Order: sequence, then structure tokens, then C-alpha cells
Amino acid sequence: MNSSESELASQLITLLAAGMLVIQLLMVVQRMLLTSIRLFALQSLMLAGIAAIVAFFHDNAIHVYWVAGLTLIGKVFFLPWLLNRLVRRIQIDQEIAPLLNSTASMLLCGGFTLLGYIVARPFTSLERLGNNTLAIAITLLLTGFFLMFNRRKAITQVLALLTVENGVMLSAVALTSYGMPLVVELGIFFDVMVAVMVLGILVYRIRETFSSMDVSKLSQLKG
Amino acid sequence: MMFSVLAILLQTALLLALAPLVSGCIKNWKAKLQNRRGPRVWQPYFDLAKFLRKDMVISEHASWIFRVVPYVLFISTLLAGLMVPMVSVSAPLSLFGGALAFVGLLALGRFFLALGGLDPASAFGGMGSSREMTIAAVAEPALMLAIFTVAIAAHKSTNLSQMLIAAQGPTWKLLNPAHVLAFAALFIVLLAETGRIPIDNPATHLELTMIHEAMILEYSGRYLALVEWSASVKQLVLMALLANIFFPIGIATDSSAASLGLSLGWFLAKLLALAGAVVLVETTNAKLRLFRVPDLLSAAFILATLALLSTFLFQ
Amino acid sequence: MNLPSPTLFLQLALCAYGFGVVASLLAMRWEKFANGIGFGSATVAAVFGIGAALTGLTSGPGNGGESFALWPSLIPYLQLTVKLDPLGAFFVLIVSVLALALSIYSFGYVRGFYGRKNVGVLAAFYNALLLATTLVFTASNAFFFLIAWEIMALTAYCLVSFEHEKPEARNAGVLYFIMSHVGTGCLILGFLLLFQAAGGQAPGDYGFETFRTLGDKLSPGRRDAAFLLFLFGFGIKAGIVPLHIWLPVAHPVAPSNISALLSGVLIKTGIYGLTRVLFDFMGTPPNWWGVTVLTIGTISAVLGVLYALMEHDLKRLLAYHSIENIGIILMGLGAALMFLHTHHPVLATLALIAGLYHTMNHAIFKALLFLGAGAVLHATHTRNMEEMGGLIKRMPTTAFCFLVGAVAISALPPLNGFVSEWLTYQALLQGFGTTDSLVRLMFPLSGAMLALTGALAAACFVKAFGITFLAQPRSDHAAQAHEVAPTMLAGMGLLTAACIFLGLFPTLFLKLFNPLTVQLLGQPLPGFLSEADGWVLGNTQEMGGTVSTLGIALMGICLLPVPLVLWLFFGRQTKVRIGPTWDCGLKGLTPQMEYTATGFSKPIRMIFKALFLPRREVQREYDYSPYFAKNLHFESHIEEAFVTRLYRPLNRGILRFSRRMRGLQAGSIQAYLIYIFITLLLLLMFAL
Amino acid sequence: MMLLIPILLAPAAAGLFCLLARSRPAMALANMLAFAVTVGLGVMLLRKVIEPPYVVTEFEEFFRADSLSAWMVLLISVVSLGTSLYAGQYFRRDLAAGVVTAGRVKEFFVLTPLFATGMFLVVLANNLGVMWFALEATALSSVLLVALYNRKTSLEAAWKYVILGSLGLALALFGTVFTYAAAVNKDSAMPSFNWSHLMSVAGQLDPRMIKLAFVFVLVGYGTKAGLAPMHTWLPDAHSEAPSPTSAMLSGVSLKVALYALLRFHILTTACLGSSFSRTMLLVFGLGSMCLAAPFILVQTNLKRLLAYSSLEHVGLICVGIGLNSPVTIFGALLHMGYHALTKPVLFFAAGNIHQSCHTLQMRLIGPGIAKLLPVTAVCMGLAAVAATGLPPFGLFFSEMTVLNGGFAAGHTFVSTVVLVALLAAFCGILYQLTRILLGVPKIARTNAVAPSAGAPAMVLMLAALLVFSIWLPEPLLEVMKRAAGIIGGK
Repeated sequence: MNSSESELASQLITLLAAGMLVIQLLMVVQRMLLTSIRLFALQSLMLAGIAAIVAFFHDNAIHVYWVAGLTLIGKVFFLPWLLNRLVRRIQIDQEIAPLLNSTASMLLCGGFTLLGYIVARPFTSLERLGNNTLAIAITLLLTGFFLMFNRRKAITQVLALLTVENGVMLSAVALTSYGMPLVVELGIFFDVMVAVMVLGILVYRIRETFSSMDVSKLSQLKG
Repeated sequence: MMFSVLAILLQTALLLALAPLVSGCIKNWKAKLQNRRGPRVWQPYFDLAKFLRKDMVISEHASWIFRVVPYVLFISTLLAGLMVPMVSVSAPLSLFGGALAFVGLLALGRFFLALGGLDPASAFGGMGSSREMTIAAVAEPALMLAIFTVAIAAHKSTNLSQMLIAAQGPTWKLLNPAHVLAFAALFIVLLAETGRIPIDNPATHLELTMIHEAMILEYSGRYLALVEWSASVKQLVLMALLANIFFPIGIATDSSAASLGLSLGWFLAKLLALAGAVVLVETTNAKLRLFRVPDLLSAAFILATLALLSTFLFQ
Repeated sequence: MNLPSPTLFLQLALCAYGFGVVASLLAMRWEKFANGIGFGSATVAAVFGIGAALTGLTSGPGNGGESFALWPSLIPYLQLTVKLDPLGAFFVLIVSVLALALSIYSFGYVRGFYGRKNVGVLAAFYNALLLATTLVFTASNAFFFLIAWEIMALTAYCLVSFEHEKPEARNAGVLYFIMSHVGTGCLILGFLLLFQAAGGQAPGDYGFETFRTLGDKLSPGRRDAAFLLFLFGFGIKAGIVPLHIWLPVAHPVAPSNISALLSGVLIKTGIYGLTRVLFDFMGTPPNWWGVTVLTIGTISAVLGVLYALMEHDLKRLLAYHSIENIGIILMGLGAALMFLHTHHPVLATLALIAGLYHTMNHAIFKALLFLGAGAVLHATHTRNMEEMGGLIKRMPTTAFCFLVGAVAISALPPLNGFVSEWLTYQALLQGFGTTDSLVRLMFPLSGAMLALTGALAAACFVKAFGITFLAQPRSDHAAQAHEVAPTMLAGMGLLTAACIFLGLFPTLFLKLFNPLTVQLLGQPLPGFLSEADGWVLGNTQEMGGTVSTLGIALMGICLLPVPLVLWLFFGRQTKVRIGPTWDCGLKGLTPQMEYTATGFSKPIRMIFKALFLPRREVQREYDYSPYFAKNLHFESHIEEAFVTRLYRPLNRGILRFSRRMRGLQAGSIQAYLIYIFITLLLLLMFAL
Repeated sequence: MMLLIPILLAPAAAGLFCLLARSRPAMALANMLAFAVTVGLGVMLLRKVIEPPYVVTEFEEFFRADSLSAWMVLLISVVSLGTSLYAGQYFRRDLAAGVVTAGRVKEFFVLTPLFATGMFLVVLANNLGVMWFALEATALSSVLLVALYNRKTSLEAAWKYVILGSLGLALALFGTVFTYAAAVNKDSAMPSFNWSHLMSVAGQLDPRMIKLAFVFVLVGYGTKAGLAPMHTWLPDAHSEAPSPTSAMLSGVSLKVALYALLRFHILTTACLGSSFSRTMLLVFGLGSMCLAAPFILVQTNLKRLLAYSSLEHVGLICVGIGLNSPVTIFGALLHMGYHALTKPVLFFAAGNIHQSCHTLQMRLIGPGIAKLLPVTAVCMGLAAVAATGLPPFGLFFSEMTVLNGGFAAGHTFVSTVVLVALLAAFCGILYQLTRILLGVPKIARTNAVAPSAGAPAMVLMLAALLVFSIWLPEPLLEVMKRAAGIIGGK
């Protein structure tokens, strides 16, 4: 790999990572569940793209193709499909009244981005790929977190969790340039799949039992 | 050994013989001061003899406690009396106990007398017991503090004979403020312990005011004799204690007949003087309400505390 | 004569108690058998225990018994070593004597539980408690001591709550255990401070041997902190004011044989602990330690007896008296500490002996009184004195034993309570000259308070004995009471005899203290303590006060002929007639006209009104004029100021705080996510 | 002879068997058998790791067991065995009462061994990534167990558990990735992600990265281990799960998460050579203890009470490790063991009470459980005595050991706070349990469970607790000392 190739790869990765961040911010203000799912699929697609670029540009990172492939299958197609089906089955498609309105949310997320940058700053020299990918990963985490406690629909919380997961994968690729050992990647992948299925089962049961998907109604257990 | 047995016998006899006389004197003098003729000085002796000869009526509710009480009271009072030096510096039983045992024995008698008051199931008896024990309890700290004060002056000995010797000392110590104050405290305690006005009225049989008389209301015959006798012996020994410790004049330090006789004379004189003081107090004061009594006794306690303070403040 | 070594006796006693635990649990289906084997083995163990203590105390100083490990050590610092040293042996003597009497008493007493409660379990806890207590007194490693201490507290809790069907027993158990555990916490901290000072490296750094070498080497701050912790920790167990509130609640609700054990022995473990740490470990005490202990002792004594007077629940009354007596014991210990500070070892010996002797005496007479109360409870099924009366005719032996106990606890000559209080007075009196500072006023003032205490105690026991046993029965229960089983009487008789023995022969008993004072103060018993062929008790100085209870008793008997002679001389012909009590001409007295317990203590309640803060409610029902009441309902309550002003607000505050804290867990998942988020942010900002 | 793989296979096989099996007794038996086998294997492993070379590795170091893992394996298998012993009877009564369907019971018997397999994998995996996903697997399998009853509240608990747990695990994954990143920077070859390898190169890891990683791992695995303030799912999940699952969650699951945290703690300490990670553990441990105390004092729900008590104990274990002297770490490990034997008994007893009274509100349960369910009450009482740290049970020894070590190492303040928190918890538990266990039942309850229901499991665990309280076999001591050495970095 020569330096110009590396430069190109780095730029591409930075671009895609920035795209992931933008999608994340869009999700923060998006209320329609189906749109959110689509946004998530798009974000995952970008992640898969990053993985593919890494695999393509690095010699000893063939297995990262696996990562790209699994992400593509799992997070771009399978999970969005699953969630879509769930949303249709439980017939709730809009988020109502988040804790903070969209302006405040955006401002806060801007703050989180700044924070992510600050936290990641000491480590910029360690980044193998892209610029500030670690900062973006941490921002994805923080905003994902925010998304989780700002929203009330169970599905949104699942989505937020998945975006955090995306953030982890991004940081894994960005920091190591070849991801983690394959067995770990596989394990993580299957775990995420199973997790979403389990969450789906629970969402479905909650919807059945509470005739709502509003997690703020899940507040009987106190003290 | 022989001598001490003799001493015990003599002092016992003295206690028993002298006690009614002191009671009689007080009664008589009090009457005189109140412009009455009053009973004869010897009247208590006749009373006792009469009681001893009378039949007894014992309450159907009473138990053996009721019958034991007079004996316990009588003997414990006599024992206490034997610990007080009266005509000789060394009291017959001074080895067996000092001031603390003295107080303890009097308390033992009081304890049983109070039980005797409760035993016949009469409300009066209970009332008397309750009040007697209360007053004794309130008087006790002042008594103990005064004893401590005197004992500290006597090289911290609670032996009454030692206290006496220390009081005799080179100078007469009544002039010492500690002693004056302690005497005042003890005098108040004496009034309380012997049931005199202003704490109790020995002459009354008015239900609601009596204390001592209420307790012994059910006693009759020889038991009453023992109880009355014990009361007067107690009065005697307390007065003897005050007289000898604070006015240690003329007490025999050896056992020759002459000095003992002289000492007996002095002793009688002191006793009568003290009895006069009691009479004066009784005549010039009215009986206090029951719940004012603690005030008087706390005054005694304060006097005793001051006495204690002055043992080192004024030296 | 070649007696077996104290160690062997001790091992036998421990084994017998252990056997008692196991056997009575195994036998719990057959209650009679469980009773026999459980209390039987406790009896045997008690005899062994007495043997161990006596051989330990008489076999000369430094020869008390060798140290042995009960069990191999498992974990760092824990050494399960047992050693019977003189101080421990003295307390083992107390527990064993009591155990002997109580076990005999229990044979009869627990029959009342047949078919109602499980006697096997009771016997097992009883044995376990005695085992643990014996180990507390003999453990020679602080870690092991704490284990025994906690097991003791646990079994005591089980016994207090034994009749858990009654709500008051449950509440009492909880209160007891919580306070006891707080105390244990303080002890753990105290011992940890010593352990830390010892270095905390060597395996034996928890050993008493190591602590003993610390002494004056401890830094003042650490020493003072440890002192306060120990005072608090052991003080809770001993029931000093104001840490006493559990005691009058917990002791009465247990079965009476257990109450006797709790009041007789268990609170003495606090005294043991204080003696152990203050005299054995901590070196020369600063002055304020002694002053504090003496003050606490005085306050406990006076307040204990005052609250006792206000009780008409017989067992609660006795429990409050335990507080009083602990106060008296602490007066002795406090004075001893002050003497140690001013370097008067002889006087310290006197004061310490006074305290410890009173410990023994209190154990004996308080157990006796509780057993008496138990017998009364057994016969009348009530603890309320207002429903008793006239029992002396129905239960003569019990009444006699109770009377002896009452005289003893009121410190009246010639019984044992008098002797130990006499020693205390002497120590206090001598203390006046040991220092020139104003602190010396403490001594006589404490003495005066001790006098007040004694007199009030006498008043209280006139009430307790008089209202319970004398006059007419105030209820059907009391009227139908019967004398209790012979084993119960035997148990009480044993303690009665002990009261008389300890009262009349103090000089014999005091000899046992010699190895103890040598161990703790390096000072043999002062010779004046046993003058005149050993029958007269002196104090530490020549020409000081002396007392001979035996002499007083014998002299009393000699004087007995005097009234008899008078009687023979004057009144041979007199007759005795049984008649009604004077009833002011009414139609005869009913029990309602008798003086009540509440009425008896009324004057004292009025005098100390400011302290008791009594509340009274009077309801009058009348037809036409308030002066002719048809019905009068009168209630009088006294609640301790410590409870209402200190403990209740404290408890309420803690609970209020806890309820506020519960708001954190309000059920909202968003909030929970925010907690995690904030934690993460804080860590990212500050930890990096 | 293979040892580690059979440990993993036995429960997995049992799980698969149960998936296919139809008869409930057979499923229960399979569970029991599998865990009996793992107990046996655990003991063998224990004997093996105290002999040189002190490590057992299999499958090219993919699986690795040192003393710490062996100790955890033993705890997991013992608690699982106890649970499976109890679960059979428990669900029989549940089925009889109709509160649960046969399908759900099957779900339990399938998922529980998988849950256990996950935990075994956590402690046996050498690769930190594998450890992570094994932990995620335990979370996922236990979520469905928590939701087993399908009540509103149990769904709520499960939802909180899975969301908070997954989020925590996502954070932990961040931390894991960062750790890996710290290792890869030096050379461009793909390094091993094995813990043993990382330890061997600990000195060359990037310290800042490791620090960042530890923060994430602490918050992440700390959530799973129930450290305050990330513990909020814990009382919900513990109280709503079926009692056997509660026992597993509280008895071992928390400790397994703590184990994962410890591996990073060891690594961090080895890398930074500073007290950074142990101070963190200390702070969070103390925080958990202090937070748990007030909740225990005013608790109204029996199983939540027990859950907060677990929080307290986990806090103590953390403090013990955070104090970082060999004695305190030993005490903490000892505490883990004793707590694992104690807490399940309490949950079993609570399960019996729940089945008999149909509520966990202590106001409605009490008083008088001792009359109603004597065996349960006695077991619960004894276990509570143990759990509140009273002798003769071992938790007293382990707590004292932690305190001793703390004082010996000069941490006077921390140890004092620990003691105060323990006292407060004691008061709460004593008060609450006295209220429900003792006394006379208010009304005669119909539908009381058999008096000795579930007794074998409770009695066996209590007996084990008592035996090991007064007698610790030499190998056990040895393994704990070695484990303490590993944690202490020696």
C-alpha cells in the first residue's frame, strides 16, 4: 500500500464516517419510525463501506471483507427488515413527544460531538485510518445514548442501541486498520442479531401486554 | 473479749433505757412550749410496758412478714446503735461497721417497716410506706455527703470512733466551716429520719398527713411496743451521733469508771441540748406539704456540698 | 490434692455445652427428653465451668491455664485460641454459677412450654448462649472474641424473640439486635485500631498478648478513639445510659430463665470487655477516661433506678435495675481508672475489686430476682404488678427467695449487695485525696448519688416485693396461684444461698481476686482487705473503715433474746387475735382499696417530674355533678426522654433519608440511562 | 485429558437435550446431571490449577484457566446445580398453580444451561473479545428467563435489563476494542487478542488508551455487575425473574461480570503500574455499598430486598479488590464464594414464600411465615444470618478479612465506611425479615406450598456453607490465594 492509496482510503473513510455522524444526527430529530429504520440501514451501509475500503486497501485484512459482508447482510438488510416487520405488526409508526424538542436535541448533540472530539483528541495519533474517526465513534456512542433516553418508543431504543454498536465497529476498524480477530467479529455479529431478535420478542410482548410501546409506561418497579 | 461483751451489754442497756426518756423529754418540752402540761417525761416507759402487756390483733391479710418486721426493726436499730460511740470513744461494734453500716442498718429497718406497712392490705399502710421510702431516699444523698465530709476530715475513715477521735483532735472543729455546714445538713436529715416536724408530725393520726404513724397503724400489743421502742432508739442514736461527732466534749477515752461516768453526764447534757433544739424547731415550724419536703432536703444536700467544698476551699 | 488443670475443666465445660446444643436439637421432637438432656448437659457444663474458674483462680498467679486452640486457623489473622486467665476465670465463675442455678430452675420452668413451644430449640439456644458467653470470657484473640461475641448476640436475639408470637417480643428482639450490632461495629473498629497499631502483619496481631504489649505505645489520638469506641460498644451491651433503651425492652420479653441469664451474665460481658481493654491493653489512662466512666456510671445508676421505680411490670422493673447496677459497677471501674492515672495502684485495686465484686453480686441477685419473677409469672400469667398481691401465702418459698434478693439488691446489710457497695463507697471516699484538681469533687458527689441510688432501690423493692407478694390478691390469677415446681425452687434456693454466702463471707471470696489484680494492675490484694482473722473487711489503709457482715449477722442473732425476754417478762398472758384490717368503718376492705404500685411511686414521680415528663389522662363520667363521678378513667404514661428526644427522631431521620433516596429508583428507564450516561461523562472528564 | 471443553459442553448438551425432550422431569434431570458433571470437572480443574504450571489451556490457548477462572467455574457450577435441584420442584408447583405454561418451563430448562454455558465461556475464554460476546450471550439468555412469567412487571424488568445490559455491554465493547487498539499499535501484524498475551506485553501497551479502555469497561461491565449507579436494572430483574433465575443472577451472574471487569483491572494495573483502576473499583464499590443501605432499610418487596443485599455484597467484593492488599483480595474472593452459597438459598426461600402467598410485598406476606412454612423460614433465617455477616457463617470471616486487610494496609477511612454500610444493611434485613418470618399468620392461607418444598437444595447449600465456613480444604485455600495473587498482580 503506497501513501497515495492510503491517503485516498483515509479520505474515503473520513467521508463515510462523517456521513454516519450526519445520519445519526438526522435520526435524533426524526420521528417516523420507518424512516429511522431506513436511516439506520443507510448508516450501516456506510459502515460496511468503510470495512470494505479497509479490506481493499490493506494487505493483511482480508477477513475485514467478512465484516463488511456480515454488516451488509445483517445490519443493512436483515435487521431493518426485521424491525420493519415488527413496526408494521404492532402498528405504531410515530414517536410522540420526546423529552427534549428537536432544537434542543440538536444543540445537545452538537455538544456531544465537541465532547467526543475532546475525548478522542489525545488518541488522534493512534488512528490508523481516517481523521477523527475515533471522535466520530465516540460521538455516535454519546448521541446514541442520548437517543435512548430522549425517546419513549421501545423500537427507537433498539435502533439507538444499534447505532452505538455501529460506533463500536467504526472505532474497531478505525483504530486497528484490520478490525478484530475474525472469531470475535463473528461472535459480535451473531450476538447483535440475537439481541435484536430478543428485543423484538420483548417489544412484541410488551405491545401485547401493555397495548403500547411507550417505555415511559414501564415504570411500575420502583424503590 | 469479756470487756467488749460487757461494753455491748452496757450500751444495749443504755440505748434501751435512755431512748424513751429522750422521746418523753421532747414531748414534754414541746407541750410546755405550747403552754400545755403535756405527758410526763416518763410516760413513754409506761406506754411501752402497757403495750407489752396488751393482747394483739393481727390483720387477717398479714403474712409472716408482718410478724418479723418488729424484730428486724428492733435488732437492726440496736445494732446501728452499737456502732455509735456514746460514752466511750470506741463504740462496742466499731470493728463490725462504721458510718456506712450504720446507715445500712437503719435502711434495713426502714425497708422492713415499710413492708410491714404494706402487708395488712390497708391503704394507709401503703401510703405511709411510700412516703417514708421517698423521704428517706431524698434524705440519703445529703446524709452520705455529710458523712463523707466528716470522714474526709477523719483521714477518710468511715469508722465512727475514728471520726470521733479526729473530731476531738487538737482543736474543736465545730468552728471549721465544713463542720458547721455538715452539722446543719445532718440536723435536717435527723429531722427527716426521725419523722419530726416539719417533715412528719409524730403526734398526728390524721390520715392524709401521717407517714410513720400510717405505716404502723395495724401494729398493736408487743409488736407496737417494739416498733415504738425502735423508733425512739433510732432517734437516740442519730442524736448521739450528731452530739458526739460535732461536739466531742468529755467523751471517755479510757474505760475507767470515773471517766465513763463523767462522759455519761456530758452525753446526757448534749442529748438534752439537742432535744431542746429539736423541740424548738418543732414548735416554731409548721409541717411542710409532702412535696415541699424535697426542697428542704435538697437544701440539706446543698449544705453538705458546701461543707465538702469548704474542706479544701478554706484550708 | 491434685486437681485437674483448669484447662481440662474448661475443655470439658465447652464440650458439654456443645453437646447440649447438638443433643437438644436432635431430641427436639421429644420435649421431655430434650428438656432433660439439654438442661442436664448445661448443668454438667456449669459444674465443670465452676471447676475451671475456681482452679484457675486458686492455682496461683501466672498459672491460670495454658492457651489452646479450639480449632485450626482458616484465614489470615484468625486464631481460635482460648486461654483461661484470671480475669476470664472470674467471669467464667459468674456465668457458670448462674448457669448451674438456671439450668436446675429450667427443668421445671420450661415445662410451661410443653405443647406450645419447642423446648429442644430453647435448650439448644440456651446452651449455645452459654457456650458463646464462656468463649467470650476466655478467647485470647480479638478476632475470635468478636466471633464469640456475635454468636452470643445472635443466640440472645433468638432467645429474646423466642416467644415470637407476641409482637413485643419481635420488636424487642429487633431493637436489641440492632443496637447490639451497632455496638459490635464499634468494637470491631476499636479492635481494628489496636490491630493496626500492632502492625497488622504478623498472624498473631489480633492476639491479646500482642495488644497487651501496646499499652502506652499507642498514640494518644488512637488511644482515645479506641477508648471511645470500646466505651460505646461495650456500653451498649452493658446498657449504660443513654445506650440502654434496648435493655428494659428486651430482657422482660424473654422466658424468665433467659431474662435472668441476660441480666445476670450477658450485660456483664460489656463489663468484662471494658475491664479487659481498659485495664489490660491500653496502658495508663488519661484522666478524662476515668472521669467519663465515673460520670456515666453515676448517671446510669440514678436514672436506672428512677425509671425502675416508675415501672409496674415486674420484669421491666428488674431490667431497669440492671441499668442501675451496671452504673454502680462502672463507678468502681471509673474510680479505678482515675486512680491508675494518678498512680495509686492500691486504691485502683480497691476500686476495681469493688466493681468486679458488684458484678458478681449483681449477677447472683438479679438472676435470683428474675427467677422469682419467672416463678410469679409462671403462677399468675401476668407481669403486671397491679394484678398481683398476696402471693407470699400461696408461694412462700418463692417469696422468701425474692425477699432475700430484694434485700441484697437494695444494698442492705448483711447481704452481698451491701458489701460491694461498701467497697465502692470506700474507694470513692479514698479517691478524694488522690488529686488536687477540682475533679476530686467527683468522688463524694458520686458517693452521694450512690446513696440516692441505694435508697431509691430500697424504695423500689419495697414496692416490688410489697405489691407483688403482700396484702390481698388483686386479681383472680393471683388468688389462684400455686407454688412452683421443686426444681425451680432449688434453682432459686441455690442463688439465695449464694447471696447469703457472698454477703457473709466476703473475705473468703475476695481472696480469689488476688491473681486477677496481679494480672491487671500488677498489685496483690491489699492486706487490710482481710483483717482480724479474715472475718472483717477493711479498706486499703490502717484505721480506715471496717465492716463485718458476718459479725453484724451474728450480733443480730445474739440480740434476738432481748425482745423475747421482754415479751416473757411482761406479756406471758397476752393473746393474739386475728382480725380484719382497720377499714375506717366501711364494710370491709376489697383489693381495690389497696395501695397500688403506681400510687406507691407517685411521690417520686412528682419529685422528679421534670425528668419523667409524665402524661396523664383522666376521663370523668358523671350524671349531674362533676363532684360525684360515676366512673373515673385514669391513665398515666411515662416515656423515656431518651427515646422520645433522641432515638425516635434519629430513627425517623434515617428512614426519611432512606425514603428520599428511594426516589432515585423511580422506575423510569430514561432516568437510569441518564445515570449511566452521566457516570460515563464524569469518568471521561475527570478520570482521564 | 480435556477438561475445559467438557465443562462447556456438558451444560450446552443439556440445553440441546431439553430443547428436544418432552418430559419435564427428564429436562430437570438433564440439567441436574449436567451441573453435577461440571461440579466434578470444576473440582478436577481446581486440583489441576494449583499444580505447576498453574494454568490449564486447551484448543491452542483459546481456552485458558488459571486459579481465578477455576474458582469461578466452581462457583458457577455449584450455584447452577443448586438451582437445577430447586427448579424442578419450583416449576411443578408453578404449573400446578397455572401461573406458567409448559412451554415456558421448557424455555427455562433450555435457557438455563445455555446461560450457564455462557458464564463458563466467560471465565474460560482467553480472548477478551470472546469473553465479551460470551457475556452478551449470558445477558440475552437470562433476559428471556427474567421475562418468563410474562407479567407486566416482569416484561418491564426484562426490558430494563436488556436495554441497560446491552448498552453497558456496548460500552464494554468499546473498552474491549480500545484495549485491542492499544495492543496493535506497535507493529502492524495482527496480534493475538488473548488475555495471556496482552499480559505478557502489558508494559508495551499504550497507557492512555488502556486508561480510556478501562473507563469504558468499568462502566460497561460495571453495569452488568450491578455497580451503583449503573445497578438500576438489578433490583427489577432480580425481583421479577423466577426465583431459580434470581438465584443464578445474584449468585453468579453478577460475579461473572465482575470477573470480566477484573481481567481488565489486572491488565490495566499491569500496564499503568498505578492505582488508577483499583481506585475506581474502590470508589464504585463503596458507592454501591452506601447506596444499597438506605434502599434495604425501607424496602417493601422481599426479592428486591435480597437484590439490594446483592448490590451491597458486590460492592464489598469490589472494595476488597480495590484495597488491593493480598489479604483483602483473598477476603473478596472468599466473600464471592460464601455469597454464592448464601444468596441462592434466600432466593429459593423467597420463591417458596412467593408461591405460597402470591405476593412479594412484605406487608402482605408477614407475619408468621415460620408457622406457615417452617423449613423455608428456618433456611431463610439461617441464610439471612449468613448474608448479614454474622458468625458462624463464613461471610463474617470474609468481611472481617476485608476489614482487617484494609486496616492493615492503612485504609482506615474506607474500611470504616464499609463497616457502617454493612451495619445499615444488617439493620434493614433484620428488621424486614423478622417482620415476615416470625409471629402469628394473620389469616390461614389457602394454597400453601408443601412445608418442605425445595428443602434439599436449600439444606444442601446451607450445609455446604456451614461446612466451608468452619473448614476450608487446603486446595480451596490454595486456589484462592493464587487467584488473589493473580488479581494483586503477583
